[in-house]
Amino acid sequence: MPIIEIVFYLFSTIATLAALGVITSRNPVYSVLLLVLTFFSSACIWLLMGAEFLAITLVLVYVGAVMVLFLFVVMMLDINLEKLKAGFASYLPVGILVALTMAAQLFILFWVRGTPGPALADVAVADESNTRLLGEWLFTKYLYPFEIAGFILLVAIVAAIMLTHRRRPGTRHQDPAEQVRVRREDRVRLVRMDSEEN
Amino acid sequence: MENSLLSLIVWLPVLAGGALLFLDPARVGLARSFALLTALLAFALTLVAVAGFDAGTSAMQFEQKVVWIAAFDIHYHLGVDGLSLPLIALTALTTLLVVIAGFGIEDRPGQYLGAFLILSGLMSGMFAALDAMLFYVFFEAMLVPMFLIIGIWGGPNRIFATIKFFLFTFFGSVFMLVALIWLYLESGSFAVADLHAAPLSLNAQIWVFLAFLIAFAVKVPMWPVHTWLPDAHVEAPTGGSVVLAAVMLKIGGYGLVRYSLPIAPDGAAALDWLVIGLSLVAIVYIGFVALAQTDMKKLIAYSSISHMGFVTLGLFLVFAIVRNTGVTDGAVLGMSGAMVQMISHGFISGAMFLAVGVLYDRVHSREISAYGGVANTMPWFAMFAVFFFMANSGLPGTSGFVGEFMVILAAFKANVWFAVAAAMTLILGASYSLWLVKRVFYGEVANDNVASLSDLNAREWTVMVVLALFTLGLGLWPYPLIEMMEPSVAHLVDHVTTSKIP
Amino acid sequence: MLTLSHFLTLGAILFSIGVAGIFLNRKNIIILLMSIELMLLAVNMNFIAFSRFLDNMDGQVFVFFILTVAAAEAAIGLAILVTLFRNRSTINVEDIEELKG
Amino acid sequence: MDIKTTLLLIPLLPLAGSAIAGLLRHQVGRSGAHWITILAVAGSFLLSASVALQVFSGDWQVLNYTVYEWAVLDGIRFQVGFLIDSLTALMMMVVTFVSLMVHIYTVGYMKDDPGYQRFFAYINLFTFAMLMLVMANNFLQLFFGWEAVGLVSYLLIGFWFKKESAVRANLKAFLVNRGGDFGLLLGVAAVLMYMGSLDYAEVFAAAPAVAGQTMTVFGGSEWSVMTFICICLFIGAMGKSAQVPLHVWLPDSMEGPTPISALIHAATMVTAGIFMVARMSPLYELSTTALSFILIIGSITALFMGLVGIVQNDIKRVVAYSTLSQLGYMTVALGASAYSIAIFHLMTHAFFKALLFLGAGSVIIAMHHKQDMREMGGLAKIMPITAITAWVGSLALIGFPFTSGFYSKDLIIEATKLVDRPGAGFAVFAVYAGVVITALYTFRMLYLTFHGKSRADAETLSHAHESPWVVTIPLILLAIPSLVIGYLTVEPLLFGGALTDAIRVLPANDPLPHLAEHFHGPAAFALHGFITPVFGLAMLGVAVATYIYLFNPRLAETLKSRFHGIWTVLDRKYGFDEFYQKVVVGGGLAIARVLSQVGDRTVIDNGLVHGSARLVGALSSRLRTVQTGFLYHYAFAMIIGLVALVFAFVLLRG
Amino acid sequence: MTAAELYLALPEIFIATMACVVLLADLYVTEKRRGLIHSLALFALVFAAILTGRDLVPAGQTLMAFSDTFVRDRFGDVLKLFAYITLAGVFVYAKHFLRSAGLFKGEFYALGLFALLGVMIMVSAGSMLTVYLGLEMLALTSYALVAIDRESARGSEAGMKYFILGSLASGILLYGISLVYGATGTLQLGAIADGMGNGLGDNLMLSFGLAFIVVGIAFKLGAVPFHMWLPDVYQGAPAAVTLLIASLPKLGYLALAIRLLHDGLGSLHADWQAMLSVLAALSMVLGNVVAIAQSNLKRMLAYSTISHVGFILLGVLAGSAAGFAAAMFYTIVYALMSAGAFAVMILLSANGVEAENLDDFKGLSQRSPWYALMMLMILFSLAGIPVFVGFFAKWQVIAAAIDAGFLWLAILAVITAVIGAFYYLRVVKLMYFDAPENNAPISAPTDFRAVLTVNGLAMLGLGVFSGGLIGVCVQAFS
Repeated sequence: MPIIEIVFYLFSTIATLAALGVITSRNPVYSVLLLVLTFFSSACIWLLMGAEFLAITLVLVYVGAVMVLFLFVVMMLDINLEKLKAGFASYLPVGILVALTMAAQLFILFWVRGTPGPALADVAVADESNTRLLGEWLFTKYLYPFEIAGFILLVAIVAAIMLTHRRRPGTRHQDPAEQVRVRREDRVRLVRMDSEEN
Repeated sequence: MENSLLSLIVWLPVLAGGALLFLDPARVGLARSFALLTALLAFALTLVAVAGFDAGTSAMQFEQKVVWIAAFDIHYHLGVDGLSLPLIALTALTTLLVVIAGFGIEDRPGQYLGAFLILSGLMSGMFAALDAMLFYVFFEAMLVPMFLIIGIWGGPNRIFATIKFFLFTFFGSVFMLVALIWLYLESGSFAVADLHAAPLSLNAQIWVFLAFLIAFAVKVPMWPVHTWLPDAHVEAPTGGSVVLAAVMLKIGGYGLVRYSLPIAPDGAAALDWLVIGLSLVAIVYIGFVALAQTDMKKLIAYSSISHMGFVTLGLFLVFAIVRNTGVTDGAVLGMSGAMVQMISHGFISGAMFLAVGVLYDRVHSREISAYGGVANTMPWFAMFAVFFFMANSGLPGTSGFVGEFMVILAAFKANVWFAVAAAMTLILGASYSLWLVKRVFYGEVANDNVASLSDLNAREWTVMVVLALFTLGLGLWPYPLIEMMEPSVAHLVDHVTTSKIP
Repeated sequence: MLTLSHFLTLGAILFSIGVAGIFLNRKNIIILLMSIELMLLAVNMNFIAFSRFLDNMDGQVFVFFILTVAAAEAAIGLAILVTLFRNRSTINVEDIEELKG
Repeated sequence: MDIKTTLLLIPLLPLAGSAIAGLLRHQVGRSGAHWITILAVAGSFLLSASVALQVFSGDWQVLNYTVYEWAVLDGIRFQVGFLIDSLTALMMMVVTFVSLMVHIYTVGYMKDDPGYQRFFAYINLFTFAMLMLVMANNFLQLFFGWEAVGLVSYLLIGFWFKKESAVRANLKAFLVNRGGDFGLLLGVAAVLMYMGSLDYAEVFAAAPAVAGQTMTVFGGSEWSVMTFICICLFIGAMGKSAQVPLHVWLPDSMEGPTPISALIHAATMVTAGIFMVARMSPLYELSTTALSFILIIGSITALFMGLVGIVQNDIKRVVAYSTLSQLGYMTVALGASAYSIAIFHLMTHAFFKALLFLGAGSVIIAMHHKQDMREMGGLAKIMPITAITAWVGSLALIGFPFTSGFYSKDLIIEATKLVDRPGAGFAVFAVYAGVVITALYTFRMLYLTFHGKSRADAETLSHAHESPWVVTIPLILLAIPSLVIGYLTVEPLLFGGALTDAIRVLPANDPLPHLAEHFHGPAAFALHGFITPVFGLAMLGVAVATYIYLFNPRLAETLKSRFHGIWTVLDRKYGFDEFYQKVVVGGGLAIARVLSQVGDRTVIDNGLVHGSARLVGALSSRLRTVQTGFLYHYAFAMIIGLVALVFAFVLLRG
Repeated sequence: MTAAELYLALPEIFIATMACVVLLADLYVTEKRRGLIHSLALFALVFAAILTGRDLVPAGQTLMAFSDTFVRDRFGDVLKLFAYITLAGVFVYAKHFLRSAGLFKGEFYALGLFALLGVMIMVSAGSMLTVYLGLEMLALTSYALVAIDRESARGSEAGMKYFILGSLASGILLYGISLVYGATGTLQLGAIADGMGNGLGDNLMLSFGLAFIVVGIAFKLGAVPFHMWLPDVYQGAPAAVTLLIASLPKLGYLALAIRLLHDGLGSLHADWQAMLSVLAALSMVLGNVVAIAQSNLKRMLAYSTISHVGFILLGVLAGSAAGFAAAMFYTIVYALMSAGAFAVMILLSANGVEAENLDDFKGLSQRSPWYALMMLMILFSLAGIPVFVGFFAKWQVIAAAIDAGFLWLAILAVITAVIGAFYYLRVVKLMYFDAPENNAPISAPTDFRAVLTVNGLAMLGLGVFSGGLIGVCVQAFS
């Protein structure tokens, strides 16, 4: 079996198990870490497919930023674990059945009714830096979506701040509106002092 | 084809009524005189139409046609023939009387009268509409004012009654909507004339006919979809009952004449046994049911159902007659009888409900047992009441006789037993009508309420006299009315007896 | 040898696990958020696989955007989670059922 | 003034009178009311008289014309029109004359009644309606008059609407009559269908053609159309003319004021049925079946109703039952194709029966509206005129030779003997037996009322006195024709063929020729009458009555107890009333309640209508519980949806 | 990229800019002078309307830009115009409520405008990528808005539910998109339709993708069985937000459906027609039936929304120009109707306490006859009683369904309409036949009253003169 396949099976097994762990583990901290593992192994598989840039992004952006954010929240909301009942839904069997059905349907699509498709090796790829291509496309063909994405991030920022940013009484903070509107009288008080005779 | 007379008849009351809704509640006097003026004007306009009507033709007259929804080539298309004009006149007359009778209302009188004016306008529009979609719009829209009238000014159990009324009739009509749309997709037009002309397979006709039948049977109402009527009548204010009985029920009959029969003649021919059967059930079964009522309004309501049985019977005799005798002789007789019956029932049932209203205003009870010996304290009222109940039991010389007589004569041509069953009404009608008269008006003064009754006031006199004159007039000389209808009826008979199956 | 279907299958499995995570899980909501991330990951897997086998960049571009949006989504999701926790002082899925019927 | 105006005025005068007296009752006042109405009737009487003179003068062309067209459609002409021939003229005379008498009589009889004007308005209206009926030249108008007289009769029986018995009686009368009209209407419908017109002339013309036709009525059975028509029409006549079994309303109708008993329930309205059948003679002649049916019904009525008369104590009821029995005689005559004799008896009966009723009324006035004969007796001394006129009437009633009743009744009996159609034998027996019975109850009434010693209490007796002239004059004026009218008119009317322009009889059926053979002038006929068995039977009846009720009153009681069974049957009037009350009315109401409660309320309304509503409601509250509020349920639903979609629409199709 | 392309996207660009302007301006105004923000937002909408309306794309023409990721056609322009109108109304209605509820923040307006932007992007999306981004922009703003009241437990619960389920849905949608991409090898809707681009997958993969996409759309619209988020979110969100998410997004989601299903996967019409027919049936039945049992107006309207979605789907599944026109007409009308209904609810809610219980409507006709009448017309319009505009919407979609051969669906539709009429009538009953419980005077700023009046009268006006709007919609697809 060629090395490439061993790599694929290895990482996909890890990814799968880790994913299962994510949704089953009692402790959210573990979940986060397992999720990181999933991402990492998927990134490796992406590398197999020559999507270096995205693989890197996945690790950097996700593992580096998003997951940290998750962890941060998990820590911030000091959830007392014992309160979280570790049970799955009582209809667990049915649920699993449904999930499996869905998987089965897709399996039918990919293997039974559909063709496995060409082998990875046989499909030629333009020997051009995947990163460079991506960059080009983003700023030409997909400029408009790119701008939109920007706004989406803006929305996210606004929303996040609006939802979480509370003014606790007593905390010091600037109010730009006030600073702008400030007038001389508010700040400086002129006190006439009579010069002392003598 | 621009003649705005009909538009005037339709929209004048609607707009005036709309204005009344927002009149300052304090200005009761103004509201009344304004409403009365409008009603008079509307009635006068219908008289103009009647005067200008050419009774020699079955063609539509006073037509007006304006594009309404271009995308589906739906037109605002009005026009009348011998079938619709009398009903429009009836509508205007009834409204006038209801307005006069409505002067007694204390609670929000302006809005009360306004609602009735709007209602009358919508009903006239429904009768005059020559575009199926326009018809349907009016057909449905008039539920709204009636819903409010019963709900706001009705009796103790009004809410149940009015919601039942609304949903029941709405339920019936939606199937008609589906049928209409289907017909539009088939024939590419909503114009009534085109629908009449459109050829349809027998199967299609049967389904279309059934769809229409549900809608109109509920309105008529035919057994067994009649149970909304007693409730609605009992709870409705007097004016509501009057309009309901005098005009709204006619809409069902009119619909059968204008839509069911001509659009699906072969379907009708295939299913006439159903309609005739239900009509006879209505006449006999409901006649018995009326006998058992203890509530005056309920009794009259059931009597209305039973009398409307003659309408549906008369309309559908044509096929049976052709089957039995091979010729259409008698079909026109039956159909005209049905039409006359509609008009006549308008007068009589209206009058009877007004009569009950007269008592209800004084004693606030509709129970027969609450009365007795009313004739002692209200001799004149008793006279009118006995007259109208006699008319209701089909006394010759009153309008109540004309339609039933014609229909029974025609029924005999179709089948002896139809006639026998229909003639049962001679006995049943007289039984429940006169038994009520006996219990309410005759005998010793039953209680203090009755003892303290005061006879009709001027307003009530007016209403009663007018209705009595119309009832008597139509009974003694129906010729003008029949003359007005005959060309249209004859044309309809020809139309329905020629197959539309391609 | 590795074919397209292998990668798609992996995607499918991850996707199913993500979905299952959402409707099987009765513990805290953060795990639901992670399940969503799993689903998106699966989708990305698909896109990259297709893009690779089609030799067509569109898929990868799409993935790029998905990553972006997913980040934004996560931010907002966590923000809502925080407010929820402040109001309810719980993020137990089973306790969040005031609105029903 | 030309004839048509005259004819138009004849009915319209009373109508106008009634309108004025009724609607302007306060303006015209009591005297105004009776003057207006009496003048109106007098007017139409005189006019009818003039018309009658012309008609019977000999050279008279039957006048048949349309007054106005009621409606024309579908090739049928519905009209209001007059057919003036001997029959009509005769009826007009009778109606207006009796009506006039009754009007005058009423002035006295109703003197103290609060509803004075109303009463005059009613009887005037009645005169109008009756005239419209007899003058009709088509079935529509016939039906109109038919129901209109019914209406007035309803109003008049219930005139004292405070009396429970009165309002019961008038409802009963109207409904029973409606039962008859039910048949009449079907008959009319059949006429229209098979003869294509409602106009008498056209119908009679078309009749022979139809005679052969048959129609299917009950399932397969074939009926002769003519029989169907005739029997349907006769059912109507049974209602109006109170033939068994539709007779039950007539005795009760005595609840009304006496004048109308005389006018409506003796002289005129009740004879409408007889008139109608006579009018339709061209049709009836074509159906032997119908004629025997009529014959049998008539004889039953004549015999059994007379029997009931014997046991009645209410003076008016006795007269009422005698009316029933006399109507039976007329019907028998009709059944024997002796239409003209029937009409003849109708006329004579109108006079003497009106006389008897008014006489009874006069007695009732004297007795302060007590009507029980057991509390009377010996009144002859107090009120001679009434007594004498009553005697006259009674003699006429039992058919004492030379009286008007003799001619008509004797001829009916003779005619019946000539008949040879099913039921004839029984008819003959009935009419003979009837004679005895008639004599019996008539004289019983006379004796109990006017002779023997008085059984009334002193108080009543002290006030009892002869009635005022407004009462007695009509009595006298009616007594005269009761005596002589038969003698005068029998020859011209029957054997002179005065009625032949109206009444058509198949030569084969016609009894008159045979009768004519034995008829040699009224006097001879009367003298011969003394030696007929009929006379003997009558005298037998008289003798029995005289023995029991004049000389040996106690015997009545002993007989009553001896034949208690029979007596009860008679007293209960063969249980017809119970039958109607329990079976028809009770049954009807029972059906009504069941249909109303079970059929309408429970099954249709609660079951179907509200049931479906409840169903939706239940469904609604069931379904909303699916919305548990749990995230994972929501998600689960979505995934199931997804899987289902894929399965149903992708895998199964693809 | 040329100036012409930018010019085509001018309205989007302008709205985006204004959203930012609002954000910034909000920093520099005091609590009292927040009104400025409101006016600013309204101005943005008006001006955007001018920009779009000034050069409407001629009917039947389609303009592409940004290498076909952006489409502009008459259908889109009309939808955008009505989106402006709806949002303007929403802002006016919302202000009154936000003030009294103490939620009167600039963010509301900013996010509102961003939501609009999302709608606009979706409406004129030429590629599955733009569709997705527009969708997410709209979705994320909606999540945030639902939870805007930070102190409200219900608000954040609703937000959380909406977020989780929404993300699940967009995950499913994305998976579908990925399959379609794989099958066709392109993201361009036009290209997919033309079958250009040499894909890997067969038709089966395409229809798999379709199923996933349909689920995504169904969720966004709120069709059964993907509707369950809807009642909870409507109820949990503050009235102003419910008002917003009940009206504006529907326009976008209609576009989403038409763009993806028709512009993109038109070739699979038969497949998605069958799927939608089932969803439509379920939605109409369940929505109308369950609404009867509701005592909370917001929930009732939520279920009524579900049923209306069923009706809209009737038009969509027809797949014909007439069908889309009907669906469009219905959606526009529905947006106006629901906006009006929630507006009356806001009108009744005194100082921040939402009048979300049906009983709060008791005796409204006595308390304020005029607004009772407006609500009456809105309700009858929702119930689909002629001559109110709702009826014309209903019969058009029914006609489309029948034309497409779905007679059974049409009959089911009208029957459910009757069932539905019941709960609307119940509100009318409360307003007109019952006595008022509290007689607190009903006060609202003039602009609010004016807009509500227009909104209510529109139910009648658009009905009586329905020819115009119907014409517009039909033209949009000619």
